[in-house]
Amino acid sequence: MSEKWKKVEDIKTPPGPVTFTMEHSQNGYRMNAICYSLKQEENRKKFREDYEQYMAEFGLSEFEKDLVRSRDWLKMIHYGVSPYLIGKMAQCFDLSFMDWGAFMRGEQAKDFMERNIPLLKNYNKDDR
Amino acid sequence: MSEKWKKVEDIKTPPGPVTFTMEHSQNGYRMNAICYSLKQEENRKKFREDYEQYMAEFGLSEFEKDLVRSRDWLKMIHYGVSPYLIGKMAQCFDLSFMDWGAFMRGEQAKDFMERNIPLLKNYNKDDR
Amino acid sequence: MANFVGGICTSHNGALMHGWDYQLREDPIWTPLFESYDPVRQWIIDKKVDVLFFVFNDHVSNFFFDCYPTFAIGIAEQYEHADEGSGPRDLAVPYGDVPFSRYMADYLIRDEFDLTVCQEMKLDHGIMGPTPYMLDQPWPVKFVPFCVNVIQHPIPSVKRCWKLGKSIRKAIEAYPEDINVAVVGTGGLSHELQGTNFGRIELDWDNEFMDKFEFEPESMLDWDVKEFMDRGGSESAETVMWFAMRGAMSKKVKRIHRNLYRGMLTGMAVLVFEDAE
Amino acid sequence: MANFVGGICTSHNGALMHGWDYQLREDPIWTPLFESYDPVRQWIIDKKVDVLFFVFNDHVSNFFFDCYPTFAIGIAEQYEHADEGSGPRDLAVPYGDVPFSRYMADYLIRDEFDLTVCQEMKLDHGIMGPTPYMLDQPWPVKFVPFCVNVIQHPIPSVKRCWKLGKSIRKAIEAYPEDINVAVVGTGGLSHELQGTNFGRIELDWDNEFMDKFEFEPESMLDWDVKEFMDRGGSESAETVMWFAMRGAMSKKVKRIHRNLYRGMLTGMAVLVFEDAE
Ligand SMILES: [Fe+3]
Ligand SMILES: [Fe+3]
Repeated sequence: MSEKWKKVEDIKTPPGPVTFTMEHSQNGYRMNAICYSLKQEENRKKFREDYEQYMAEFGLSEFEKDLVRSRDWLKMIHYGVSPYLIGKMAQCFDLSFMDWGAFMRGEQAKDFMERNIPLLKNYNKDDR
Repeated sequence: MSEKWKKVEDIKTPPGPVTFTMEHSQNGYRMNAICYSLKQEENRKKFREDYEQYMAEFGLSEFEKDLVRSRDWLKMIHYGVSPYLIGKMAQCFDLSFMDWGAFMRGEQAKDFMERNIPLLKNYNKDDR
Repeated sequence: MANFVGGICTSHNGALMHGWDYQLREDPIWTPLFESYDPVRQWIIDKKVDVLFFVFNDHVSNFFFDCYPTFAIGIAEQYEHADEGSGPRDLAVPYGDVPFSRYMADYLIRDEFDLTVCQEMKLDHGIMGPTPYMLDQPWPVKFVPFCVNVIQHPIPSVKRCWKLGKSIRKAIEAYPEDINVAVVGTGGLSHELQGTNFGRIELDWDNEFMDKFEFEPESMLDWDVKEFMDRGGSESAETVMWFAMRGAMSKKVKRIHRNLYRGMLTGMAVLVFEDAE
Repeated sequence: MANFVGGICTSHNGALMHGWDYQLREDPIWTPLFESYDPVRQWIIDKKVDVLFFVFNDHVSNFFFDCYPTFAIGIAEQYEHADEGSGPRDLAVPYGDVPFSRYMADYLIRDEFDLTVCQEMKLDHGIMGPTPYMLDQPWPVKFVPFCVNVIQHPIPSVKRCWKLGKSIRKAIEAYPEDINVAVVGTGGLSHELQGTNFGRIELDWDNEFMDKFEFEPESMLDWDVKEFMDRGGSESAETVMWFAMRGAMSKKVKRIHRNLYRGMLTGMAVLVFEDAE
């Protein structure tokens, strides 16, 4: 998979859902690993302070570093990063789950939420 | 299980085989963990240099420390230490697999081996 | 002998963590969600439940892809709370029932389920999302966490989880101690987190699914997981875990409670069933 | 389509590591043991084997009891050698066949085997004991390691491993690439390492077992693991792994090779079968 892409721009992002398979998992392994390391507060602190340094210490490839630098969460999903792990990294960039999710839709979290908040309610047959 | 035993001497060692069950595994968990840590050379080095210090850093209970100090490998087996993990610790006391194994039989490795070496050969129907 | 008292299914998600940790019950948007769990809490009290057997999934909080189990059971004395980004949550310690969980692991392995047996497991919102809504603290029950891979495909099929449920039921009823056990399936319902349709929710399907799940679960046993993902979004694959609960129950069930709430990213449902037969 | 060429069973133990690492072929005590693997090496060459699918067990070298899988498959590009006390051994790097191992994991999970999927796995003497005897280096084949818990009881039953073998066989024959695959079961035969009978060996049972294993394996499918442990010592529980190999084969087999050697602590056997039907 990774060989298909020389540059982050090469990662295709067709519309629709992505199913995270073993193949994705293997392709995105090191990216997933760096995100997974952020489940520890001390690592989050280091990452927040200097993520370039953190990536270098983690031994990411230039391609992978560019993928982080790009903050292109949609490409990361297509590359093979698990959404739960993306969440851990996005948080260290002060982005909420909604922020990076709305990014994949091509919109701002604020707009997505404003549209959805009025819909938050029970939705049983009797409630309608 | 552990509550049955206040002192190492209390561990019963009836003759015959021991089957390592989940219950053994949970009972011997911390003992197994300290042995497992010895799969790394740096830890083996530390253990060899000062195993009292190593046990203290590992946070073993006094009972568990006594169990290590006792070098009573048969009691360890009955307590819930895996034979494969015992091997890793015994090695750090310069004891071979045969040494701690023969100990369980109540004999010296040398005697066990001398008795067995002449038997080492093919044992097919035609070979007899 | 142990007594199987019934089953619970519930969604789990980050919103449930948020709503609890910020104590949003009085916020009118959150009130119906909190209230939807009140009958569950009461039922657990009424039934004098001793142990909840949770069929849930981890969100790469405890397990990593170096070694990712399809089915993993916890047999520990107590569990830690996972750090999902803001430190471990301020919730009561979940205690296990060691002899019972060991017994369940033993029974299920002998019944040809290839379990990974865990003496340590950190629990994330897959269990701890909904639990504070349906249980007071300190927790009045013991926990058995049974973790299912629903993240790295292929995941276990609906039918495999259904069979698991049947085996769980048999196991509970053969347990020699006099305890009350309920089975909880977590996850779902509709949601999609990966790709351009992030935030997709399918509430009509969620209601239809809950009807089928109650009255004719067997009609879905041969469905590929993809069928659920097509209908309810990529992450509704989690629904397979509900089938472990349903498989543990009788063909006909008595519905004690059911609610569907439209969350920001998830169709959030909660169900309580007892055997009808 | 992939071609199933046959099966190998072999003991694994520390002695095999020792004999290889000290290059003891010329030592008259060791010569028959080394020679017993020569026909295996030749068979692997003759059959142009591309991949060996190893059903083996880890000896707490890679997995620990915090999280102990019943069945774990490796899908990695390459594997490291475990450090079993004297540093990693000086052996060639074992490479995996990534697409094939991924395919096998996928197939087996869909066929209701609840695998733990591993992207990293350190291999110990459970595989690397016998391999240098039966393969030249650098290894002329790719490795798929399939790890079975035979250490922390309950372990999977004979029947479960037999069914696993059947599924492995179906999977291999449905694989779209033109590769030659053999299945290897490791472990056994008689030995006992825990307790006062350390060193117990039962050679007559080992020969009887190999007869039954060849001609009437199904007569043992309902045996409890304990039956093997009673007959062959506590660690002969490992024999369940042989049944994955046997289950992958036809009812009648053609025996290519068979040998039993009396080791210091283990009845050490090696077998090669092809389908007879
Ligand atoms: Fe989830
Ligand atoms: Fe072994």
